[in-house]
Amino acid sequence: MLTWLVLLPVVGALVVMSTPPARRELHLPMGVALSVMPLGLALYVFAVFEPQSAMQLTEFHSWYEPWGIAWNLGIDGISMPMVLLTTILVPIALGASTKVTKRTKEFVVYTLLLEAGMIGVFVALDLFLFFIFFEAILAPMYFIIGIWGSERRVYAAMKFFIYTAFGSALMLAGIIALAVLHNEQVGAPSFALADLSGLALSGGAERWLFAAFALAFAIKVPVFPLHTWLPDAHTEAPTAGSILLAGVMLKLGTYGLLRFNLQLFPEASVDAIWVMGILAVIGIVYGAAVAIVQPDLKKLVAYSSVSHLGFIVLGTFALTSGGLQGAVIQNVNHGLTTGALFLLVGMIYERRHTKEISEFGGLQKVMPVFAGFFLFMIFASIGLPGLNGFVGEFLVLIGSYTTLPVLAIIAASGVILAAIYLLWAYERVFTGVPEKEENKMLSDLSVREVSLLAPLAALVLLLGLYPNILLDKIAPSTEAVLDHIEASTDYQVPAPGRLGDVFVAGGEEE
Amino acid sequence: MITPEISWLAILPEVLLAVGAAGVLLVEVQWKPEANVLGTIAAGSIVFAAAFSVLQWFQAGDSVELGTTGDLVVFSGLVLMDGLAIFGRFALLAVTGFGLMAAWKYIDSLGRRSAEAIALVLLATSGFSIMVAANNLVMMFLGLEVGSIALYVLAGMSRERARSDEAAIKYFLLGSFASAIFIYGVALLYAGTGEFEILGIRDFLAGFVVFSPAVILIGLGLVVVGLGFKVSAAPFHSWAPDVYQGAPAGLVGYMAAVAKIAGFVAITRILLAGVETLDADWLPIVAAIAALSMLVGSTLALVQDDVRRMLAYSGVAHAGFILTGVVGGTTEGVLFYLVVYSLQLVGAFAVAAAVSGAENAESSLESFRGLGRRSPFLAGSFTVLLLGMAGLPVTSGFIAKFGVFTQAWNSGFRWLVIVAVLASVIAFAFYLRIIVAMYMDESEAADLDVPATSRWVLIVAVGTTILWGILPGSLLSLAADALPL
Amino acid sequence: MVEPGWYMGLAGALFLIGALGLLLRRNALVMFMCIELMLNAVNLTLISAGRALNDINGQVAVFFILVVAAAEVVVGLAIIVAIFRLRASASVDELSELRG
Amino acid sequence: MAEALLFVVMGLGALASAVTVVIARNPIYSAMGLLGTLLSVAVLYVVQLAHLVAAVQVIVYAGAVLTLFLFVIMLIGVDKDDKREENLPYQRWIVGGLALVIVGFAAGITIFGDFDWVPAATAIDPAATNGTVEAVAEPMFTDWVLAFEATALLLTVAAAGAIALAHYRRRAS
Amino acid sequence: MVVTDFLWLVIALPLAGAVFLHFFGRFLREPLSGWLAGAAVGGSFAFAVAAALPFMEGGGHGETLLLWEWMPAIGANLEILWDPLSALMTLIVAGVGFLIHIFAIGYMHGDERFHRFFTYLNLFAASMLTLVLAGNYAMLFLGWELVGLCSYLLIGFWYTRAAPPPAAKKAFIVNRIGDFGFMVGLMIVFTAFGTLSYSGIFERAGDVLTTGLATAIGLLFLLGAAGKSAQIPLYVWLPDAMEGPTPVSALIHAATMVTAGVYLIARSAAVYELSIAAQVTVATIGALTAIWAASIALAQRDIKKVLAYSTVSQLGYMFIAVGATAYVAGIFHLMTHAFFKALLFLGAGSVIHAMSDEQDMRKMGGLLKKMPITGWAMAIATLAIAGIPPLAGFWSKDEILGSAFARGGWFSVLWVIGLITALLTAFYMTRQWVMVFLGEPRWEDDKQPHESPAVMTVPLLVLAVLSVVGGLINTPFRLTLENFLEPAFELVSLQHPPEGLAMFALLAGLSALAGLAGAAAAFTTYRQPAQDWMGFEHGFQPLWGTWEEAYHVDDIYGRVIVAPGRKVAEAAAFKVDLPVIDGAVNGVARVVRDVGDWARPLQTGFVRNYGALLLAGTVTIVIWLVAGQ
Repeated sequence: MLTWLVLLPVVGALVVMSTPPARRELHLPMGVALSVMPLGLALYVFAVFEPQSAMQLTEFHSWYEPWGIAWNLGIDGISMPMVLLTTILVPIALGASTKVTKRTKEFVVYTLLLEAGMIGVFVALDLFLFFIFFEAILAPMYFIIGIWGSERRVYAAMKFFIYTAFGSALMLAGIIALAVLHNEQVGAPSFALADLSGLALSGGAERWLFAAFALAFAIKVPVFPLHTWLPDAHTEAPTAGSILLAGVMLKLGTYGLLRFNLQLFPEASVDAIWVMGILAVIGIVYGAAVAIVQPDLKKLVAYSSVSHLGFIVLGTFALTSGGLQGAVIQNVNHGLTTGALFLLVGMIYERRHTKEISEFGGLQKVMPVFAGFFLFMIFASIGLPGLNGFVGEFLVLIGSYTTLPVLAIIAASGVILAAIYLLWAYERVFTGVPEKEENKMLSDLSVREVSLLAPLAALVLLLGLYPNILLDKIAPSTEAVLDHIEASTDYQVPAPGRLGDVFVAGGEEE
Repeated sequence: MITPEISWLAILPEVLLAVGAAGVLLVEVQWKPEANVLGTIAAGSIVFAAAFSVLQWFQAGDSVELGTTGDLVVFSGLVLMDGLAIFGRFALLAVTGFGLMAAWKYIDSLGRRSAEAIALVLLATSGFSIMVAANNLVMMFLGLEVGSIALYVLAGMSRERARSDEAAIKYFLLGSFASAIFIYGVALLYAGTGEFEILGIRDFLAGFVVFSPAVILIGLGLVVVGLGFKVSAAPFHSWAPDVYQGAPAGLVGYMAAVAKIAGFVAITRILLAGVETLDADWLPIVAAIAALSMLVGSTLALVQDDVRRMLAYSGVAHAGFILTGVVGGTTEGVLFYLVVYSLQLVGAFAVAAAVSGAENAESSLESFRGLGRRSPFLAGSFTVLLLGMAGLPVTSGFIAKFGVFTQAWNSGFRWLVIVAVLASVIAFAFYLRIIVAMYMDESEAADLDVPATSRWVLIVAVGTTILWGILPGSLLSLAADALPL
Repeated sequence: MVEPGWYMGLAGALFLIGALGLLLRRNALVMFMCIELMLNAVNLTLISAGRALNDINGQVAVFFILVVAAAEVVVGLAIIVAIFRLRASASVDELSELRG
Repeated sequence: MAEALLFVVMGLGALASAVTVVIARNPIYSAMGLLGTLLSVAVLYVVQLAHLVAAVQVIVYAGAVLTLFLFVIMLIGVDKDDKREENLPYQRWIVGGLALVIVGFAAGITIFGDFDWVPAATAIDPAATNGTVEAVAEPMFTDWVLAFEATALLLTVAAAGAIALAHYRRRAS
Repeated sequence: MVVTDFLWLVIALPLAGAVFLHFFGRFLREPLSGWLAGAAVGGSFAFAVAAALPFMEGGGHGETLLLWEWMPAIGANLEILWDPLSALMTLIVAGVGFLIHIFAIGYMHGDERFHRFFTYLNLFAASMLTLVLAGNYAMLFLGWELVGLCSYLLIGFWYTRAAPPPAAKKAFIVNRIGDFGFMVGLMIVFTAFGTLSYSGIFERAGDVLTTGLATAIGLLFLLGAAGKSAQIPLYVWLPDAMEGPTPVSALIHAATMVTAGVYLIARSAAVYELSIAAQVTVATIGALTAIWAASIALAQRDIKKVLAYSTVSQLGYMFIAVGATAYVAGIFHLMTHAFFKALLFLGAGSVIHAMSDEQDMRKMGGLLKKMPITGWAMAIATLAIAGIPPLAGFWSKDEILGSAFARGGWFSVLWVIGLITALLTAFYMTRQWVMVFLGEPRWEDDKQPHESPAVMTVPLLVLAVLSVVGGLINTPFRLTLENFLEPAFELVSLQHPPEGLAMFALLAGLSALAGLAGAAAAFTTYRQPAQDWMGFEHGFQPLWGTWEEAYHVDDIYGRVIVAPGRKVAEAAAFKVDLPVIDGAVNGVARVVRDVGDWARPLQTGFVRNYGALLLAGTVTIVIWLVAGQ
């Protein structure tokens, strides 16, 4: 099942590749159609997914026995939402790419390969396999930015690739170190997450390994001060690239922190609470502050990502139920809202060929539907309750206050800043009367564009009002992570109010 | 009567190659046929040599199974027929075959001189083939010289260009210098141990406690330098960029690959099979060479404007990566890396040759601009090969790097692994520069034709790069079996 | 009798002179002679070592090195002549177009 | 004693000739220096009972190889003296420094390092290494037969290589 | 089948209205969408009445109805708490909301986004009802933020004009500052209780919370409340919010949304109960805001600005009440204020409508003749807010002041402030009424004032009636409201005005006197010709100017907070992010390249240099090998 989930996009890519280059009008619709298939499969996975802590739908095929590497797949509450998110965003990203007129075929192929890699990252249970996917997806993304991006695309693509490759290089050393340790302790090398999390690590080694993994993921997230590739990459990337970059690729980092750092190095994770928490909070405030004064709409959204992902990191390292659940669901939420925002910015860019905020003004008058979607997503991003952004942020804040009270309070100030930069941007772009001639003649969204945005908006609302559809399935897995940490360290997951659970239960009975 | 100890099977591939070379020369003199006829002869000798190598492989496998490994020491210990030798030989043959195919357009253009070029290629391969099998260090030297001298000449073959001369004389002078250093090292090892044979040296070191082993160490050091030169490890790499740039584009892939294969098999044999007991002495030094190679290679490759020079410096870096595997102490990773890298190298130079044209006019980064449009096939293949060399996952290059890194970490050289991973990040940067030029820059130049032979080479190179990136087991288990005696 | 070590020391000195000569002279021919010097030093080492070890193989090896030297000379001189034809000079310092 | 005398004389001769090779401005003198070294060393071979090798040295080296060198020198022009100035910056300093380091290192290990050229040496038995034709031929054609065959390859390469390099000349001229 | 089982309909009706209008509103002709929206809210009101009937019989305990699970990890579900307090709030919101919907049908006549306006209005109603019906803090926060959203949307409704969008943004952001405090308070609550559910918190508050913790929570909630209810220091958004259409000002920025802060504190009574400090702070903030805003209101020229500051001031009263733990008094005033302030705003709206969007009172005057219904209705409201017995405002304000007096101590000071504020209130309200409705017409010639249509005047009249009789539900003589609300506050001890008729007479007399005095002073002053009262105002310079400029608070905030904040952001973006952080990244890349560029010339192209390097390497290796021995 999961194998097919990973391979379907690859098959799709091959299919597209085999179509004649002359039939360029076919490639994009084919891509969309082919990328809906994994979505269907992912929905099926979602349907059969049991809310329990163990890995599900696992598959194991030894790959090269002497090295202990294996095609080892599985899915749990932490990865399932991510897979779903990926499969949802890819068709939308492709659907938004009608303006990609040169080398459409390659574009579709790269996007589908990217999808396969991203799904692979989330379902891999073998660190070697994980790393393969984690690193391999750099290439298609590199091409997407580098070939179809705007003016400084080469610089941005290069920076993106090298920066993230730098991080993962050290992680590779860490993975090797773990496998070697497993070999020393058990007598056979293994890269399986389950095997490696049982290793006895010395304190020093654990810290170093934690740092190696954390660096790789922190660059990917990106955590302050490793974030500067992100605005460049986003600004230059084509719309689809931005959507997938913000929507999914950044989540590889937060997912990695949660899945690997917490699982493999519980002791070091507990020690790192403060360091990671402080960096996360700096990211929240700093990213927001920098976003306020960005003159470029895409850069603004990019910096808002820095800020929002800070919440996820904070929640992850808060090491509480609320924090972890919030982090996981915020992964999804941020993917949906920021993906949608990039999609929207892309739509206006296609019309006006600029992203400068000062070039716009009064767009609500000429593009009311567009403005409506934009405002909707802005409020989702601000964290308006009832929309999805709030659920994650609120869980994270509430969850992290128990362990990191001061940081949680500072982080909460991020919600003010988010309102400032997003609403100010909205005000400058949309309100007033359109003065520039170009702006007066803009056409509102087409049916195609609305059909791309509508599912995202629906999900934003659904997750905002009924996040339990995911939280139910997330919770057992995040609890398992906490149990693992409790079992392997002195750390006690704080139980807020001590009697809290009893009362929640009581509340439900009434 | 004293009779020499003869084992035909062990040298049959070399003999076939030599016969092929002689045949090519004689046929040329007698009939002056089309180059394709000569090519067929060469191909025949390579294919048969490869076939007998396969036979040797099974023979060697049987001997290992039956415990009669003594049978594999042939010609009174001059050469061996162990897994390492046969694996290396097969790799050499494969590279030779593909190298000739990649260079075919160039060779064809040489006209009457094509016979000499083909003969020299076959002879070089037979020499290096002896080198990888050699147990006796003088024998190794002979093989090395046969191969090297042939390469010096090949570097200077392209007489239409003054640069080719320059490449040839540089290669020749420095190569001879390095050879002299190598053989002086052999002499000192002989003085120190009384043995020319690698296995003999191993037994000597295992059997005696040498109180003042300085002469052995100096000898070992010089031998390592001599071989390090052949594989273009820093700081013995200076020749490589100049020669790669100056020599005929079509042949450089072959020249670089065979020298690397033979050199590394020899290094592996000497260090891991011969003087393993001295590893406390040589490990740090080999590690230092490895680190220096990786850093020098990657950093300098980053600032090159000529693709062949860039590939040369990347070759320096790759020498460092492979040496990392040597430091790791097992042959598996080294051999896997070697095969993977040599095929990529041949493929990459096939592209460079196709872009430069038969007479190797230009291989500047500039000339690769817009290749994605001018020849999607070339650009696509080159991209895969470059990413493979860079070690991006899903290519064999990643598996290869992963293998040598794991081994090095396993043997405790963690700092080296960290240097290696950082160097591979720098390496990404310069491989990507080429890709940028191909896809992200535009050019007005006309579309390019790819010779059919090059096309096949590229298909194989790209195919194996991806195949072994996804299913490395087939080659890895072979490499794991290719143990030195 | 003279200890083999002395011969080998002498050989070492010759090798060093050869190596230094190689680096100091720019005439390709002379550089090449220096390489011959170095090989010669190797031969002397081998013979002396063989003598000290009571091993005739040292002398046998010298033969092969002589052959190598001869073969190198053939090819090397051919290259030098070829270059001279093109540039009317045997100075390697004039061949520095490939660099960087 | 005679051996010591010969060693000193021939050794100094070899060194002096070698230095001549390096410092002579005219390649002819260098060639003569090389000849001197070769002959001196040949004498030292004889002293060490390597008769056949000595003979081959004189015939092959002094006879054939050096003649070849002289041919080429003639071809290039005998009357051209090399200039003495070094035109590569630092080259002499670097080489000088390296030479000093090497000499210092050699002196160091010889004086302080308990250096032994042949640590595995046993009592010398002159008969064992009496390099007559017979004594050398026997191992050469038994144990070393493959190496001997390999020299054929070497010579083929040399021949083919020389032809290949010269071949062009025919066409171009 | 119990009626409360369908309580969700109270929220769902207006929500459905909003959704329907959002998607299909554009297909409806103008008044229809308004009536539809009104009907939805009216339906809610009817339902609420039906559901609240059991409480009328007294002793009605709350019940919680789970809708669905939202964030179970923090005990936050969508659940409705139906108790007297929420019932009363629902009635106010739905009732006043209904009237304002009707009014708006007339007011928004002709607007091209007519249906959109009612979409937002309905959404607001749903949100506000969510807020008051929430069974836990998370859901309350949901409503809390959604009303903020609606406020944003409605203030900025006329987005093509220059002023509304920034005002909307300001409102939202300032509210967010308050929300920040609220959220932090919630974090503490969750940490302390492990849940955000009211049922899990209030009953255990006494056991779980220390005084310090209770104070912290109380103050943080106060910050939130101050944001929403426009108290010092976060009141600045409310005057700007008047840029929205007047029905919005009436509904959101007078009657309902701004009272959410009061509701929050009242709802959290069990927490405030544990901290005297928090109570005192709440009351003090309230008192300061009351007099501060009242003084500003004195000098305003814009008819809506007067009302805005008046609202701020009146909310201050409510804060005094809830701070003094006189929750019933606070809620009582909340209710009466909803009536008369909504009336005032609608009346002002009617005037503005009639004057073709003129808002400057100096350009009005003598309007009573042109629009008598509006004028007299506003007169009633003015008297009510001025605290003239027996109108609604008198009773509620008196109860607050009485409670403060009874509490004694520091609260006596607050009582005095409240009394002075009552005087000022009466003055500026009377000033407004007189300036608008009496005296010489000062409007420009092209204006054609006229009475508004029935759809606008009927709600005015209904509200006028309520402003008159609304106070009677809780007089010292008949404590209907008290009895009604009592069960909701059974966990706390309520502060009451002093017992006894004499005390009542004294206090009521004082406040009535203050009201009468203020009203009389204003009446006599502004009955005079314009230049006279202008002279009067001028006589108070520069104080009057300061008041007129609202103490320059916006300016100060701009200089002290906004401008430096922007500087910091710009410095972060352009002085830190680009040159330092990104510079470091690119710097590393550049260093590697520079090393390469530096090393390139070492590859000189001279073969003898290469040889030297080779020899040097050899020497190094050999020496290392031997020396390592």
